Amino acid sequence: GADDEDTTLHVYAAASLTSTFEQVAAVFEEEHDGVDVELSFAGSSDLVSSIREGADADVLASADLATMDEITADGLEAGDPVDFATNTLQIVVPPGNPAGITGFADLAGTDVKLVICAPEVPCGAATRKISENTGVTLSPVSQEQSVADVLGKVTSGEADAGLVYVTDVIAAGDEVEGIELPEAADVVNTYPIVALADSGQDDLAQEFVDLVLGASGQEILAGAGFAPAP
Amino acid sequence: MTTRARTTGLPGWIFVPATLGAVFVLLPLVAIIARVDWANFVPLITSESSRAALWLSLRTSTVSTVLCVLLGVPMAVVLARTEFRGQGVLRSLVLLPLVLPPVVGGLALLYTFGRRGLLGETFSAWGIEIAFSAAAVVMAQTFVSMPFLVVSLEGALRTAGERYEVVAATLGAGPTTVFRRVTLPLVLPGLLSGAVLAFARALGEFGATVTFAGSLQGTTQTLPSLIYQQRVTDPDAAVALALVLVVVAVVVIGFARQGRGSTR
Amino acid sequence: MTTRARTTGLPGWIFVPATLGAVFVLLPLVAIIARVDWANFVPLITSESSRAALWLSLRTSTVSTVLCVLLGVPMAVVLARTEFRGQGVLRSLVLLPLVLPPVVGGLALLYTFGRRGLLGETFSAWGIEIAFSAAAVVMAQTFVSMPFLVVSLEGALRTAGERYEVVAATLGAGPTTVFRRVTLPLVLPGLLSGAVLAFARALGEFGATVTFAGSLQGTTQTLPSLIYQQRVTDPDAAVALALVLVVVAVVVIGFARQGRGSTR
Amino acid sequence: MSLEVSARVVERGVDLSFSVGTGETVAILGPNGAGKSTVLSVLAGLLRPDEGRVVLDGRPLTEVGGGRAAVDVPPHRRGIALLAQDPLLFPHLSALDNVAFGPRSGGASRSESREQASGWLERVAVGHLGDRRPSRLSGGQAQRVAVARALAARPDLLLLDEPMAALDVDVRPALRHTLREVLAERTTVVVTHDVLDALLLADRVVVVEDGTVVEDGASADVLARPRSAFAARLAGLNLLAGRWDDGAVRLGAGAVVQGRVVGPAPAPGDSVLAVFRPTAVSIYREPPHGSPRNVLDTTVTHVEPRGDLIRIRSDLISADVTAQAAAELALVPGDRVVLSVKATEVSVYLH
Amino acid sequence: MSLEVSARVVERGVDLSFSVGTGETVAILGPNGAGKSTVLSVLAGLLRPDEGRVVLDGRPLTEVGGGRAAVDVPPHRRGIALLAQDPLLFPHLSALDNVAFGPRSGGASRSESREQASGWLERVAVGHLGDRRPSRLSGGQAQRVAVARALAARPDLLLLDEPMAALDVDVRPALRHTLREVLAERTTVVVTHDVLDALLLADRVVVVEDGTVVEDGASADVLARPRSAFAARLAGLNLLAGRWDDGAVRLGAGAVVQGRVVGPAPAPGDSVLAVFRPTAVSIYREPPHGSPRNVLDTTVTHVEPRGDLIRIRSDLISADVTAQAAAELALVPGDRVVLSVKATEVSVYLH
Ligand SMILES: Nc1ncnc2c1ncn2[C@@H]1O[C@H](COP(=O)(O)OP(=O)(O)OP(=O)(O)O)[C@@H](O)[C@H]1O
Ligand SMILES: Nc1ncnc2c1ncn2[C@@H]1O[C@H](COP(=O)(O)OP(=O)(O)OP(=O)(O)O)[C@@H](O)[C@H]1O
Ligand SMILES: [Mg+2]
Ligand SMILES: [Mg+2]
Repeated sequence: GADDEDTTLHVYAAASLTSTFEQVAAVFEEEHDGVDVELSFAGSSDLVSSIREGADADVLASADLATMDEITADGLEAGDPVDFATNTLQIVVPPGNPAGITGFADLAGTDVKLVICAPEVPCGAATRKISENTGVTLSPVSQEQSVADVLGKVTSGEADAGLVYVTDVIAAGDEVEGIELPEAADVVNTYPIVALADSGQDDLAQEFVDLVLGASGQEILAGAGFAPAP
Repeated sequence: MTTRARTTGLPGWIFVPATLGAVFVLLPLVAIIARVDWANFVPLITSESSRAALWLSLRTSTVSTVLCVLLGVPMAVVLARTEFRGQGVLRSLVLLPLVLPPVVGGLALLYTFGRRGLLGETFSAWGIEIAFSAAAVVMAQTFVSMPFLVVSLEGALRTAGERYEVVAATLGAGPTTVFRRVTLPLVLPGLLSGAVLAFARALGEFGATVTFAGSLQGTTQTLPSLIYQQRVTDPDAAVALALVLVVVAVVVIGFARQGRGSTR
Repeated sequence: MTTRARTTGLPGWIFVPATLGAVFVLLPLVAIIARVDWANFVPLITSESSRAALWLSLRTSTVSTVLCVLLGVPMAVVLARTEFRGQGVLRSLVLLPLVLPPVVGGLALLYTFGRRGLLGETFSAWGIEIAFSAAAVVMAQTFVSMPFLVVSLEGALRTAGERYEVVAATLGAGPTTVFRRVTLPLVLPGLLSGAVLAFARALGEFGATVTFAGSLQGTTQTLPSLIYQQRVTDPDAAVALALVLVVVAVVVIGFARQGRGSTR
Repeated sequence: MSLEVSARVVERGVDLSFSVGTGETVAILGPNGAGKSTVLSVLAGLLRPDEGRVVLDGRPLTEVGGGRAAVDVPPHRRGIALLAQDPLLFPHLSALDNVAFGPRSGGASRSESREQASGWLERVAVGHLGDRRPSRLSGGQAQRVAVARALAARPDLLLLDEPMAALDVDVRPALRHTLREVLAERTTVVVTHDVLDALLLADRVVVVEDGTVVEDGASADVLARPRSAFAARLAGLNLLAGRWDDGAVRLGAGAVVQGRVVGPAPAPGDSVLAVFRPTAVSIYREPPHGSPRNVLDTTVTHVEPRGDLIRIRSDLISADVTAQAAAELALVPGDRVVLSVKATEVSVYLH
Repeated sequence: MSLEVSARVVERGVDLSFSVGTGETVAILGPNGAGKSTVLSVLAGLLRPDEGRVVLDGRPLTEVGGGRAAVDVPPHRRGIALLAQDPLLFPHLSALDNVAFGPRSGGASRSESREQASGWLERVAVGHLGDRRPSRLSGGQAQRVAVARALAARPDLLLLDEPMAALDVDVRPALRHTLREVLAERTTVVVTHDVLDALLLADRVVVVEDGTVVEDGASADVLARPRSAFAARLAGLNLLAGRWDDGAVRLGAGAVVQGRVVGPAPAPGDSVLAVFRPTAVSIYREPPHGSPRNVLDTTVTHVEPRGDLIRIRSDLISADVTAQAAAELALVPGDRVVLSVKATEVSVYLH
């Protein structure tokens, strides 16, 4: 509406949502004249600790359910969190796939320079689960703190392979190649979103959540490689 | 042609490690420049978020450098010119922000000034909210930059010695006059390089800022935060912005050095 | 009771900002200590990964400090004692690792020494693989710490001046003798504080290390990387480890200062 | 402004006391390392003695006893200006601003203090160098600026440590003249190695040796009738110490010196001093025959021209002879000679 | 080792040249700021002149012409040791190690160089201070160590800038003696303000004023028959410059001075110098009547004791009179007096 002059909506979103939420925000600003959406991207756990420490956030979109549980445990949510997308792991290799990786089994062994996420972060937890499911023991050369660090090692050609989300592979464009990982289908990462209690602009926050869950939001997410929430 | 006192000359071998060191530091910069996507350079660095981040970085770094000078000069003077029990420990502690990984520094600031921190509740009661504001960016930068200023200045103060201060006192100058008219002018080069170090550190600060102040465009998203974020989605932009940071730093440092040169 | 030359005294007001500064820097440290889970402190910091990380951090920081001294002392001497065209620019450039956000520094190192970097192919051809090794950690730490040593030492060299070097030359001492017997001993305090700064910075280094060297327990996972990682799942452990880092730094810094005190 | 000082500085082997009357100028003389600069540091409040007192015009400035400092006024509150042995001009200020520093700290306005400063620079004959930085001054020019700076501070007590060092012969008399004018109204302590300074500038002389005061008296007195070997050498006089025995001075080695007694008559066994001028000493290759005289066997150690005359220095005493006489005797260090001096030329007084 | 130097340093207003023969000791005298230290810096290779040459024993060390340096040997390769005006002892080394620095740099072993060093320290009478840091030495002690350090370096050419500064009267003759022994075999340039140093240490004297050489000759000659006002004052002589006119020296003001011509006879109109000792000058309150004499009307500017005598300084010349005479005349600065000197006491020579 026209009475939304000079209002700002603060949206905290997981780093993996960067490009999609930028598009969603653009759509939202178009629909709400005078509203400015300010996006803050970081690792989910950093976002949660910021919010718990008093950051001025209206909406939180997290990359896993565990971190969202911390919000609900503190009672910081305005409504129930809703899952809005899922993501799965893929093998990522430098262009041309110099090490000739074809599947998960090729990642075992020490002659392949493999980088994965540390088990403490969601993509690392997922990696470990696949490894347990398949019984393939990985011997990575590095356990990174974030997807970005894994991608960085692969795009620079330093590593022969890495394990990251499908959406990350797509976002990285032709700097990398993705290799389908059927074993990942069982290990799905779910993204929840919620409007926050301290917002002061509950309606607007809820409208943003609705946009993400709605058709145009889902379309943008699908374009980036996210699967719909079950 | 002016007459000049000559230097005694350096041993020739010293240029070998010096060149090696310079190459080691400079090559990575060359590598960055080599990666810049010059075709899109201008649009990349003039996007709204880039300009906002650059502007914020410059402002906050300047403010925190001023804070570092205001608080750090007295600290350095006290450390260099007095002796008291526990001074050694205090000096080590003051250096600590140097050794703390910035993220831990940011956490420590949150634990102190955050809503649930040591002082946070007092501050909240007064209606002051520091965390996640531009003030928080300044505080984070000040926290990590302070040791640079203190250490360089204390070194300069100790090297300069107290001889001239003593002379000034025998001429009837009180402590404040001595400080203003003798101590400060004599260590001006040291103070300037300390300030340059502090400014540079503040300009490049990222970990503590993101943790304590967050990263919100226009308010708390500094250039390094933007670079960190872009690195994932748009490496070209990240590299271009890093180059901007480098150029800004070179200009500022060069400017400060020039100012220093002329006072000599 | 020994007789002592007295200082001229400081203006009283100077203690106000000095105390303010000290409180600002020290409170966050207190806040960290207040958060430590003392009940589990010992098990947290003696876990295998903690010990491995601490040991790796100490080793790599020591090696990179040595490298900084070996390469940085000649650089500082050349910058302080020669004059050439473009010296100002070179000095600013050498300072750049200070201003580069560490992550960008790590990227720059990757672009240079990585497998597909500027020199990487040459290195690969020689069978040298730097990435993901402790050597990479050392390189990253050296890269970010070097400016500290160079800046402090250049300042000390300039403050000390060339007078004694000139005297030594007129007594027949060649450049190497002058360097070894006059220049170095005279700036020893400056060199020591530079080395302490470099060591502290190397000890706290995280961004560049993680980006360039990765993070694998026992090989490349330094204490700051471990803290960063633990922060998510086990904040108690992260805080405890941060405290360990702080204590190590205080001990090392205090030790270095003591050594310096005795040479005065 | 009268001054009283007593100070013990164990580390430097100094333990002495003396006083200076209002408006008086006292010269401190003594060999290198005697403790002259140490005393000035104690006076200026730059060094706290292990034990001692400094009282300026009844106001205690330092009072240390039993290891505790009861009073210790900081240097800038003492009203004492010190010209140290090293000029230490502020390197970041011009010569003029260096001199203006004292007046400015004393509360004068910028232009006023600069005016005063340029007056002082004129008086030490470096008025044209006011805008030079100290690094661009010659050694003597820097020394003159430092003197001007100390004088310009207008202190209650002025301490000058070798103010004439590094100055050329041309400027010394002029500066001495200036100082005499300035010091006439001021209480001053001046350390010097030059007997002319002591005579011309000072009312009183304090001779310090090995950290203690060995002489203290009016300048002319001390230099005419020195009681210490150092003061005698300073005054260019020969001094022999011995015991009064049978109407003569018996020296340690058994030799005897006759002389005129000045002042109170000594009793037998009293320790006495025999003082005479080098020009009164004659030199012989062989012992002379004639009217009874004081005769001393000795060895030549130095032969030096001294103005028109040649000074022959021996183990014991010095003799000044004309160049002609010296040429005839063809003396070189190591020669054994006989020195003689008429008894009427020798002053004898109680030690 | 013979030395030839010519140097122009525009910024400091210095443009001079002189030479030193093998084994010769040359004293450079001159007022403050004349350029003495500047010349030593050029010789030691610490300052590159705008134009000039330094040649030591046929080996060019500096050759600068037209703004380009053709030759510029670095200081440590010159074989020239410099004792500068400021002692600048290495603060991190003990006195002994300071002195041992030169021998050590010259290739001597550690123990050998320390042995030599302690010998040198003995010779300047501070042997007992070998293990002290410079910061714990008195001014004069530091100066002595600096002298020892310069001597110990055993250079081909030794440059001493005021080696006797800050030394007490006791040690000066001894050090002069030591220096004379040492300098006898060495080529040396010594800057000094003390005429005794020039007479005792130097074979030749070079007087520098305003950056140029105004006199250059054997020490005794220059001091006996000075051609420059500075050298005359240094030697304690009166010097009047004028033109040869009708068998006398006509001064600027119209006064005329009679004297004995020494050396080649001047032609009418030649510029000549009249030189005489202050002791030869008599003082009168009123113009004296009697045999024709040189008589000068003037004003007293200073009255100073000088040894046994009192020196009366006037605008033109000085007179030394006995204390008695001075007391009778009761002169104070400002008094108008008449000075007279017998023609036989005045030496006249060509300028
Ligand atoms: N900072 C110091 N620490 C310890 N001892 C010192 C210090 N300065 C001087 N001394 C010693 O104390 C004694 C007195 O020194 P002082 O400087 O007072 O002598 P001085 O009479 O001024 O001699 P000079 O004529 O050489 O200047 C000397 O033996 C000297 O070695
Ligand atoms: N570093 C400098 N830069 C410019 N001018 C200088 C410098 N040092 C000295 N001068 C000037 O050059 C002239 C010659 O100086 P120099 O030091 O040679 O004099 P000096 O004869 O040694 O005098 P003194 O007897 O006072 O030591 C002086 O007028 C002085 O002001
Ligand atoms: Mg002294
Ligand atoms: Mg000089």
